[in-house]
Amino acid sequence: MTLTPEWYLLLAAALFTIGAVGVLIRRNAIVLFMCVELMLNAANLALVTFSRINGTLDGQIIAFFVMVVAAAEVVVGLAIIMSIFRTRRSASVDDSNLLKY
Amino acid sequence: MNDLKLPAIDYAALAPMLILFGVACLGVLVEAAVPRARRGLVQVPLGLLGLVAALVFVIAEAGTRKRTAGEAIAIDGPALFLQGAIIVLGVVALLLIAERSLEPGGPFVAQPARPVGSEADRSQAAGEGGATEAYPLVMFALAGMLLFVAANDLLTMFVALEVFSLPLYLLCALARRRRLLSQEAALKYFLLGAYASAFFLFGIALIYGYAGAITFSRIHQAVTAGTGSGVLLFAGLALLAIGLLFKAAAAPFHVWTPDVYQGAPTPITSLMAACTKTAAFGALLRVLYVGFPGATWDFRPIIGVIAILTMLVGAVLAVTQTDMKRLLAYSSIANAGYLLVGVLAMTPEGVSSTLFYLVAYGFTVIAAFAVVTLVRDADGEATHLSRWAGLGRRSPLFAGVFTFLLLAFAGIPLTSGFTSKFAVFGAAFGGGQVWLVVAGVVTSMLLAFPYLRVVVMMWLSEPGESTPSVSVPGAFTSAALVIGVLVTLLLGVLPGPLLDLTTRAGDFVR
Amino acid sequence: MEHTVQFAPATGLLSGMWLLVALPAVSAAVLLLLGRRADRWGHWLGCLSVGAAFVLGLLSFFALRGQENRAVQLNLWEFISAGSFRVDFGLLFDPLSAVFVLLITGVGFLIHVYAVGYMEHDEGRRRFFGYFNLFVAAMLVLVLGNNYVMTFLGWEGVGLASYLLISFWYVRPSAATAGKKAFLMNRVGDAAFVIAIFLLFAQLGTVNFDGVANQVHTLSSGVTLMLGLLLLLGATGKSGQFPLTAWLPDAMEGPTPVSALIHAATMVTGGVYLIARSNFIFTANSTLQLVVVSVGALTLLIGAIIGCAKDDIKRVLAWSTVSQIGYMFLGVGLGGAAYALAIVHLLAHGFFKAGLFLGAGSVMHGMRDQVDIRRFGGLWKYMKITWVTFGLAWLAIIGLPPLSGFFSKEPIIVAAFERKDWTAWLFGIAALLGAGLTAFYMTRLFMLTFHGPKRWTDDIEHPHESPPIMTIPLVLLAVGSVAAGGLMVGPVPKWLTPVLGHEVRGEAVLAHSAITILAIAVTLIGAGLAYLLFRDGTATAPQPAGALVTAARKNLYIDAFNEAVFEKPGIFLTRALVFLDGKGIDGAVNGIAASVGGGSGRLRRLQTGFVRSYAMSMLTGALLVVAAFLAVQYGWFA
Amino acid sequence: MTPAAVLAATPMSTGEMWVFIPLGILALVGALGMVAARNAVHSALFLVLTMLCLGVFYIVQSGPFLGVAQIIVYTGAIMMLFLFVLMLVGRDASDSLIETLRGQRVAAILLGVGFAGLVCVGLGRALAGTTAKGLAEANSAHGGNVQGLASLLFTRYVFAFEVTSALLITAAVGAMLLAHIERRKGERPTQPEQMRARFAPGNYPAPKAGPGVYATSDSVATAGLLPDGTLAARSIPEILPPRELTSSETAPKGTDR
Amino acid sequence: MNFPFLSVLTVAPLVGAVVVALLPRTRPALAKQVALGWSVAVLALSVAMWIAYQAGGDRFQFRESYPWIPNWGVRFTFAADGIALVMLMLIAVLMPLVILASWHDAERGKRNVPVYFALLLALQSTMFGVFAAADVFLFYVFFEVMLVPMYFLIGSYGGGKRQYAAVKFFLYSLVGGLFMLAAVIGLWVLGGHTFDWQALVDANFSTGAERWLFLGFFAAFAIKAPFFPFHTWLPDAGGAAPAGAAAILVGVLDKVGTFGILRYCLPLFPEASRYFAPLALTLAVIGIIYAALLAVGQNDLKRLVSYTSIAHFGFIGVGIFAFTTQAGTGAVLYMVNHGLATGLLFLVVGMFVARRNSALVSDFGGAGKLLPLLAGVLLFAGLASLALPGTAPFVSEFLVLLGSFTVNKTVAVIATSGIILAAGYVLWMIQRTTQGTVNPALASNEGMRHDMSLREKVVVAPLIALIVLLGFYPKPVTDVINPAVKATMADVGASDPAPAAGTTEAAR
Repeated sequence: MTLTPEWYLLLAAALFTIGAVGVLIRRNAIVLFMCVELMLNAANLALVTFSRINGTLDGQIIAFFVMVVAAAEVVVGLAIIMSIFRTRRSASVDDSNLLKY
Repeated sequence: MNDLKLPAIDYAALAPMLILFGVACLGVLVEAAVPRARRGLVQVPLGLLGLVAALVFVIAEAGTRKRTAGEAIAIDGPALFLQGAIIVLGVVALLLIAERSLEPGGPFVAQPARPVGSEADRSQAAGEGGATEAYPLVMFALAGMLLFVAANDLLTMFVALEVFSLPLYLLCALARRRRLLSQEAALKYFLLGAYASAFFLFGIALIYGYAGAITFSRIHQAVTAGTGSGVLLFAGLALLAIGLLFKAAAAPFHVWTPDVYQGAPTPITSLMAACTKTAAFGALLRVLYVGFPGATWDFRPIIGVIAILTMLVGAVLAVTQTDMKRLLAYSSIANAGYLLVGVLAMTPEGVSSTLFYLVAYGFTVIAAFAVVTLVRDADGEATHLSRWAGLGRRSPLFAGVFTFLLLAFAGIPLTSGFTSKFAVFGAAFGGGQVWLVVAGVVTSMLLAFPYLRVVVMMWLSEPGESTPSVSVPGAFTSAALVIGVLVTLLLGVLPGPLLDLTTRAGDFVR
Repeated sequence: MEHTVQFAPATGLLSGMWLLVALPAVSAAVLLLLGRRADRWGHWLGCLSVGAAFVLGLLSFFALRGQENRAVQLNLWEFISAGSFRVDFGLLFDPLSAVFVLLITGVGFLIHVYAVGYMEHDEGRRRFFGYFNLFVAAMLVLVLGNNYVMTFLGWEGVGLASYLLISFWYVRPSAATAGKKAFLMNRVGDAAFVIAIFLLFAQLGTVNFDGVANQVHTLSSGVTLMLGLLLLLGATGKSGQFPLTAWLPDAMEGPTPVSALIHAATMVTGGVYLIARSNFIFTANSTLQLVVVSVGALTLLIGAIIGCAKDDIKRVLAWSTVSQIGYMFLGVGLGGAAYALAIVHLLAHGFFKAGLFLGAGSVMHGMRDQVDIRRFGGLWKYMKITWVTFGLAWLAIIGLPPLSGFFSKEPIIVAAFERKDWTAWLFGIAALLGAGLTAFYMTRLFMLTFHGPKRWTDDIEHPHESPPIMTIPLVLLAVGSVAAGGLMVGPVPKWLTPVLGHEVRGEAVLAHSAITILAIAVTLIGAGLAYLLFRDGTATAPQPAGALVTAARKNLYIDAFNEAVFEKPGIFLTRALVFLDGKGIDGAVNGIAASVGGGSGRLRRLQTGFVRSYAMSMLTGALLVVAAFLAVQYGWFA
Repeated sequence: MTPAAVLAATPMSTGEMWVFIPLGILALVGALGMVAARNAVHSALFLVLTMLCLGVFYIVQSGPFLGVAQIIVYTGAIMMLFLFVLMLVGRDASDSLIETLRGQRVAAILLGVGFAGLVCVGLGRALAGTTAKGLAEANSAHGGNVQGLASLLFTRYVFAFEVTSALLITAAVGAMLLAHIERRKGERPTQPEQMRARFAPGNYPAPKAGPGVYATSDSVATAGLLPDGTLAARSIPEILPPRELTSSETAPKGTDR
Repeated sequence: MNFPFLSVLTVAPLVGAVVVALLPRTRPALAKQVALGWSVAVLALSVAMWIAYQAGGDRFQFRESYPWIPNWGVRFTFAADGIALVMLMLIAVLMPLVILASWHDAERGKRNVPVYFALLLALQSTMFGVFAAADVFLFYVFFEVMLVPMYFLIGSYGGGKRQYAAVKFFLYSLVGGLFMLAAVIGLWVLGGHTFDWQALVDANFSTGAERWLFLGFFAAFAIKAPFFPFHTWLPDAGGAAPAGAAAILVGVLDKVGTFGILRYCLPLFPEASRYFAPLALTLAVIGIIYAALLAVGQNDLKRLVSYTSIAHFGFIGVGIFAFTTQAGTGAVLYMVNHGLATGLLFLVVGMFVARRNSALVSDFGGAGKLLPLLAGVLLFAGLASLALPGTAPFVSEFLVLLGSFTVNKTVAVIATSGIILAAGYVLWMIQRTTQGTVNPALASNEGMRHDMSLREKVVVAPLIALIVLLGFYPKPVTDVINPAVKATMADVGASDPAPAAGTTEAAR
C-alpha cells in the first residue's frame, strides 16, 4: 500500500471539521477558541501539503503568515475573554446571551 | 541564492495605507507619551489629518492602474474608489467616535479592563474620559480596509482581513454604557469572525491547491485554462466566499450582525455598517471579477440564492424588531442582499452600481446611527423602539432627519437609497438577472414596513412619559449628521457626478 | 316609410325657442340660488316664467304653422363630441314637440298658479317653485331635444325634479323613501334608455332623430326589436307602466300640485312621448308593437283594478293615471293612426287628470290634508266650485260623451279592435273592460268624496272652499276637460301627421258604432254599479274582502314582489359583500401582512443569542454552499 | 537536496508513510480529545499533541522551517498563552454534560460528518492520482527552505509581512486595553496622605474595638459594649447594621429560666 | 409662448411649501393666508398655461428638457398633452379650494398648522410633477415622492384609524410602485438605456417582455387607481384622511393610476395592452358593481364616498381599455369630472363631519332641516357623483359607456347597470343623513346650528359652477382631450368600429 500526499489533505479536512464541530459543541470560550486554532492548523496542513504538491513555496509562506496572524488573534481573543470573565466569573459562552432575537 | 530582487514598490500608490498605518502607530505613541487628559485633543486631529492626507493621495493616484509590491497590491479604479470611500466614510464615522459632548467622556469606557459593575466602573461611567486607544485602533482598522480592497492576492487579503478585524473586535468591547452587552458583542464578533476566517483560510488553501498560486491573475488563468480539479476550485471558492460574505453580513452568515450592531458602541456600529461593508464588498468584487469571472455561470446561481436569502432574512426579521440598532442591523443585512444583486450582474455596470450603492448606503447609515446616538435619556441611548414614540413632537428636526433617512432606506426617490437601488437593479437586469431584481423588489416591499413603523412611531404616536429627549449634538455629531444627510439627499437628487466616477472607476486591473 | 326626414334650421321667432327652456331654467336657478332673499316674490317669478314660456310656446306654435317644413331645429352648441360621435345641444320644434310644449307650459302654468295658493303656508314655497320651474325646464328639454341624448338629458332632469318634489317634505320618512324609490325605479328604465342610445350609435353612428329616422330601415329586425324593447323599458320606467309601475302611487307623497303636474299631466307621459317620437322604430317591427300593446293593456287593467280598491284619494288618482297611460301605450303600440290618438288622449288626460288632482288638492286643503275618501262625504255643499269642476273631470275621464275623455279614449278602443288577428279581441276587450273599471272606481271616488253622509271627524269643523287663486285654475282645467277632447280629436292627428305619418285605418272586427255603444255601455254599467254601492257612503274601517280585493289593496303584490326579489336579496348581497371585502380581500392582504409578521416573530427566535447556535448556522450555510458548488461542479443541476 | 526534500517526492515513501500513519492517527486523537475532554486544560494538552504532530508533518513535507516554527511558536508560545489564561480563568470550569441547546450536539456532529464527508470525498475524487511536484526544486532555487521562504517573504509578500506588524501592535494595544487596569495618579492614596487622613481631626487613629463577644452570640454584628454599657458602634464593620440585643441576650447568664 | 410653465408649476408650490413650513407655528393664520395666496397664484399661472395651450397643436406642448442624470439617460423632461393639461388644471383648481376648506382642520387635533398647509402645497408640487413628466424616470420619482406628503397628511392630521390607514396607503402604493420600478428598470434596459418617453414608444420589445413590463406598470396603476381587488386601502385612507386631503387623494392623486395607464401602459406596450384588455375590463366592471354595492353598505360617509370612487374608477378603467375614441375621451373627462364631483363631495362631507365630529351616517339623520343649504350642496354633489345629466360626470360616463358599447356590449351593459346602483348609494346616503326626522342628538349639537359660512360657500361655489358648466358645455375640455386620446388610441393601434348598419353619409 502506498499513500499519496492527498492523505494529508484528508487529514487536514478531518481536523478542520473536528475543529468546526468543536466550536458548536464546546461551551468554554477558550476551548471554543482552541477549536478555531485547530481549524487554522488544519488549513496550514493543507497549505503545506499543497505547497508540496504544487511545488511552490507560497503555501508554506501562507502557513507562516497564519501563525503570525493566529498569534495576534489569540492575544486579542484571550483579552476579550478575560475581560468578560472578570465580570461574569464564567468563561462559558452560553452565559453571554443578553443580545438576542 | 542570496540576491533578493526586492520588488518595485510604488510608494505613492501605497501612501494612503502607509499614512494610516503610520498615523495609527503615532497614535499608539501618543497614548504612551501624552497625558491622558490631552490625548483626545491630539488623537482626533491626528486621525482626521491622517485620513485627509490619505484621501489626498488617493485622489492624486486617480487613474492609476498598476500592481505593485510584487503584485500583492492592485491599485486600480475600484481600489482607489473604494479606498476613497472608506476614507471619507471613515472621516464621518470618526467624527461620531470623537464626539464627547453627548456623553461626558465620549462613547467609550475609560478603562475597559475594569469589571462591569464594580465600584470603579460605576465611577468611570459618570464621566471619566474615554479610552483614547480607540483612535489608533480605528486607524488600524481603516488601514486594513484600504489594504483589503486593494489586495491582489489571497494572502494579502487574508492579512488585511485580520488587520481590520482585530481592531474592530476590540472596539466593540469598549462601550461606556451597557458594557455587558458590549463585551458580549465583542466576544461573539470575535469568535464568529475567527471561525469565518478559518473557513476563508481553508478556502485559500484549496484555491492555492487548485491554481498553484494565490494572485488573482494567476487564479484567473487557471480558471480559464480549466486545468486542475473543479472540486478544489469550487469548494475553495465556496469557503472563500463564506469568509467574505461573513464580513458582508449575508445570510446565513449574518447571524453576528444584529447582536454586534446592537452591543457595540454606536459610533463603532456606524463604522462597521459603513466601512466594513464597503471593504467586504470591495474584496468580494475583486475576488469575483478578477479572480473568478471564468466561473461566473457556476457561482452566480448559488450566490444569487444567498442574495435572495439575505434580502429576505433582513427584510422579514426587521419587521418585528423592537430595538432601533437591531432594526438598522437587519436593514443592513438586507442591503447586503441588494449589494449582492449588483455584484452578481457581473458586468462593468455591476461594479459601478455596487460602488455607488456602497457610498450611498454608507453615508445614510452613518447618519442614521448618528441620530441614534442623539436620542438618549439618563441611561444612555434609548434604543428601544417604543421609546421613540412621539419623537416628532419632541424634536421635529431630528425626527424629520431620521424620517428622511428611513425613506432613503426604503428607497423612496430623491434619496440616495432610490438611486442606488435603481443602479444595482438596473445593472442586474442588464446582466440578465431578472430573478434577482424581482426578489429585490419584493423584499423592498417587506422592508418598507419596519421603516414605516418607525416613522409612525415618531410622528403619529403621542409622546409618552418615557419618550427621551434628543440631545443637542456637538459639533462633531452635527457635522457627521449634516454630511450624511446632505450626501443622502445629493446622491438622490444629483447622482450624476458620482455615477460618472463609479463608471470610470469600474475597471479592475488584472 | 321611405320619405326623408329633414329638419330645417330655425329662423325668425323660432330661433328664440331656446328661451322656452331658458325662462323656467333661469327662474329655477334664481329661486334656488338666492335662497331666503327670494322668499317673498319667488313664487310669482316661478309662475311668470312658465306663463311667459306658454306665451312663447303659443307664438312659436303659430310660427310653426306658417312654416312649410314643420320641423325646425336649433343647434345651440356642440354638446358632446368624441371621435365620430357628436351630439349638439339642439332643439327641435315640430308638431309633436309643439303639442307637448303647449301642454306643459299651459297646464303647467295653471298648476303653478294653483300652487301659489296651495303652498301658501309652507315655509318651503320658494324652494318648491324652484323645483317646479326646474321641472318645467327639464320637461321642455325632454320634448324639445332634437336627439336622443337631449331627450335623455330632459328625461333625467324631470326625474330629478320628480325626486325633489316627491321628497319635498323630506322630514317625513315616507316622502323621502318615496322619492328615492321613484328615482331608483326610473333609473332602471333610464339605464335601458341609455343602452338604447348606445345601440343606436353602434348601429347607425348617430343619435339624432333625423339621422335615426332616415336609416332605421337598414337595421335588422333583431336590432330593431332590441332597440324598441330598451326604449320601451325606459318608457315604462318614466310612465309607471308595468313592470316599473310601483313608484308612481308612492309618488303621491309629494304636494298635490306635483302630483297634478308631474305625476299625472306631463312627466309620466314622457314614455308615451318617447315611443311616439321613436315611432319609426316601433312601426318597423310588429313584434315590438305587440309587446307595447301588451304592456299597455296589462297596465291599464292593473291600474284600474288597484284603483278600485284604494281609499286614499290621491292613490286612486295615481292608479288611475297608471291605467290611463296604459291606454296611451295601447294607442302608441297599435301604431298607425293610433299614435295620434294616444297623443290626443294624453292631452285630454292632461287636462282632466290635472283637474282631478287639483280638485283633490282643494279637498285636502279644506279638510286638513285628510286623504282617506272613507273619511269624506257630502262635501258638495261646502266646496261647490271644487265639486263642479271635479265632477266635470270625473265625467270626462270615465269617457262619457261629449266630454273630452270620450273623444280621446273611444278611438283607442276602436283602434284596438282594428288589429289584424285574434289579438284584436284580446286587446279590444281589455280596453273595454278598462273603461268599465275606470267608470267604477272614478264614480266610487266621486260619490264617496262629495256625496253621501259626511264621515269626517269632528276636528275638521269647517270644510271650506279654496281661495280663488286655486279655484280659477280648477275652472280653467274643467273647461279643458269638457272641451279639449272634442276639439282636438280632429285637428291634432292631422297636425301630427308630419311626425307620425298618415292616418291609415284598418278594418275593425266589429263595427265602429257597435264599439262605441259597447264602450258607453260598459262605462254606464261601471258608473252605475259604483253609484249603487257607494251612494250611501262606506264604512270607515277596513272591511274584510275577497282575494282579488285584498290583492288589489296590496297593489297586486307588486311591492311585495319587488321587496322579495330585489330589495331583500340586494340588502343581503350588500351585507355579504361588505363582509367579503373586509374579511376576504382586505383580510387576505392583512393576512399576508400578519403572516409576514408572524413569520418574522418566529424567525427571530432563531437568533437565540447563543454564539454556538450562530456558529451552527454558519456551518450549515457553509455545508450547503459547498454542497451547492460541488453540485454545480458535478453538473447535478444541469 | 535535503533529506526532507527527497522524502517529499511523490508518492509517500515508505518512511514517510510510517511517519504519517501513526502521527496522523495521533493528530486525530488529539483533535477529538480536545473536543471531547471535559476539562479545558486537557483540551489544551490534546491540542498541543495535535499541533506537535502537524509540526512533524511540516518537516516531513519539506517545510523544516515551518515545522520548527509550528513547534516553537504555536505549540510553545501560543498554546502556553492559552494554558496560562486557562489557569487564570477557567481551570476548574469543566463543561457540564448537559447540553443547554437542544439538539445542538447531534446536529453539530451530523453537520460535521456531512461537511467532512463532502470535503473528503470531493478531495479524494479530485486528487486521486495527483502527482506532487515536490518542493525540491523550489527549495533549492534559493538555496534551501528557509532561504526560499525568506526570498518570498521579502519580495512578493513583503507588504503583507510588513502589515503583520500592525496586527501585532493591535494585539498588544488590545491586550493592554482589555486586561490592564491602570492605577491612575490620585486614585491610590500615598503614604503621607494615608497618615494625614488617619490623624485628621474627627478620625479615630487607634485600632478599633473588636465586636462584642458573648456566649449567647458570636455574631460579628453584635457590637461590643463600652465600659458604660452602651454599644460601641465602631466595633462592627460599617456595612453591618448594629444589632440590638434581645432581652435574653443582655440578661446575665442563667437568669433566663 | 416659451414660458417654462410646467417646471415653474412644479417648483412653485414646493417653494411655497417651504415658505409656509418655515412660518412660526404660533401664527397659524398667516400660514393659511400665505398658503391660500400661493395656491391662487399657482392657479393663475395654470390658467395662463391653459390659455397658452393650443388645442389643435402638437400632441405634447410646453416641452422642456434639461439633463439630470446623464449616465442613465435621465432628463428633466416636462411636456403636457391634453390629458396631462386637464389634470394639471384640475389640481390647480382644487388646491386653493381644499386649502380654504381645510382652514380649521389642522387646528382640531392641536397639530402644527403651518406644516399641514406646507404638506398640501408639497403634495401639489409632486402631483404637478407626476402629470407633467415626460420622462419615465422622472415620472416614477414623482409617483413615489407623492406618497410622502400624503402619508403625513393622513397619518398626522387624519381621524379614526389614521395610523393604520396611513401605513396601509403608503405600503399599498409602495408595493405597486416597486413593481413599477422593476418594470421601469426592465424598460430602461430593454429600451436602450433611455427614459425618454418618445424613444421608448418607438422601441420594440419582444412579446413576452412587453407583457411582463405591462404588468409591472399596470400593477402600480391598478393599485393607485384603485381597481378591484387592490382597492381596500382607499376606504381606509379616504375614511381616515382629513376631508381636504381626502378630496385631493381621491380627486387627483389616484388619477395618477389611470393617467399612467393612458400615458405609459397603452403607448409603450400596445400589444400587451390589447392582450390584457379583457382582464382589465373584467376588473373594472367588477369594480363598478362591487364597489357600488359596498358603498350602499357603508355607515361612514367618507368610506362611502371612497367606495363610490372605486366604482367610478371602474368606469374610467372601462373607458380606457375599450380602446375607442369615445370611451377614451370619456375616461379622461371622467378623471376631471370625478375630481370635481368627488372633491366637492368630500369637502361637503368634511363640512358635515366638522360640525358633528363624526362621519357616521347613523349619527346624522334629518340634517337637512338644520342645515338646508349644506344639505342641498350635499345633494348636488351626490347627484353629480351619480352622473346625473346636466352635471359634468354625466358627459364622461355617457361617453365611456357609449364608446365601450361599440366594441364590447356585455361590459357596457353591466357597467350601465352600475348607474342604477349609483343612484342607490347616493340617494340612500342622502336619505339617511339629511332627510327623515331629525336625529335628536343632532338637534342639540352646537355645530349644527350654523349653516354654511361664507368661506364654505366660496369653497363649493366654483366647484358647483364648474360641474354645471362642464355638464352642459364640456367642449373646452373635450377639445383639449380629443387629440391626445386619438393619438393614444393610435399608439395602441385601436380604431373605432364603424357603425354596424346604416350608410356612412348619415353618420356625419
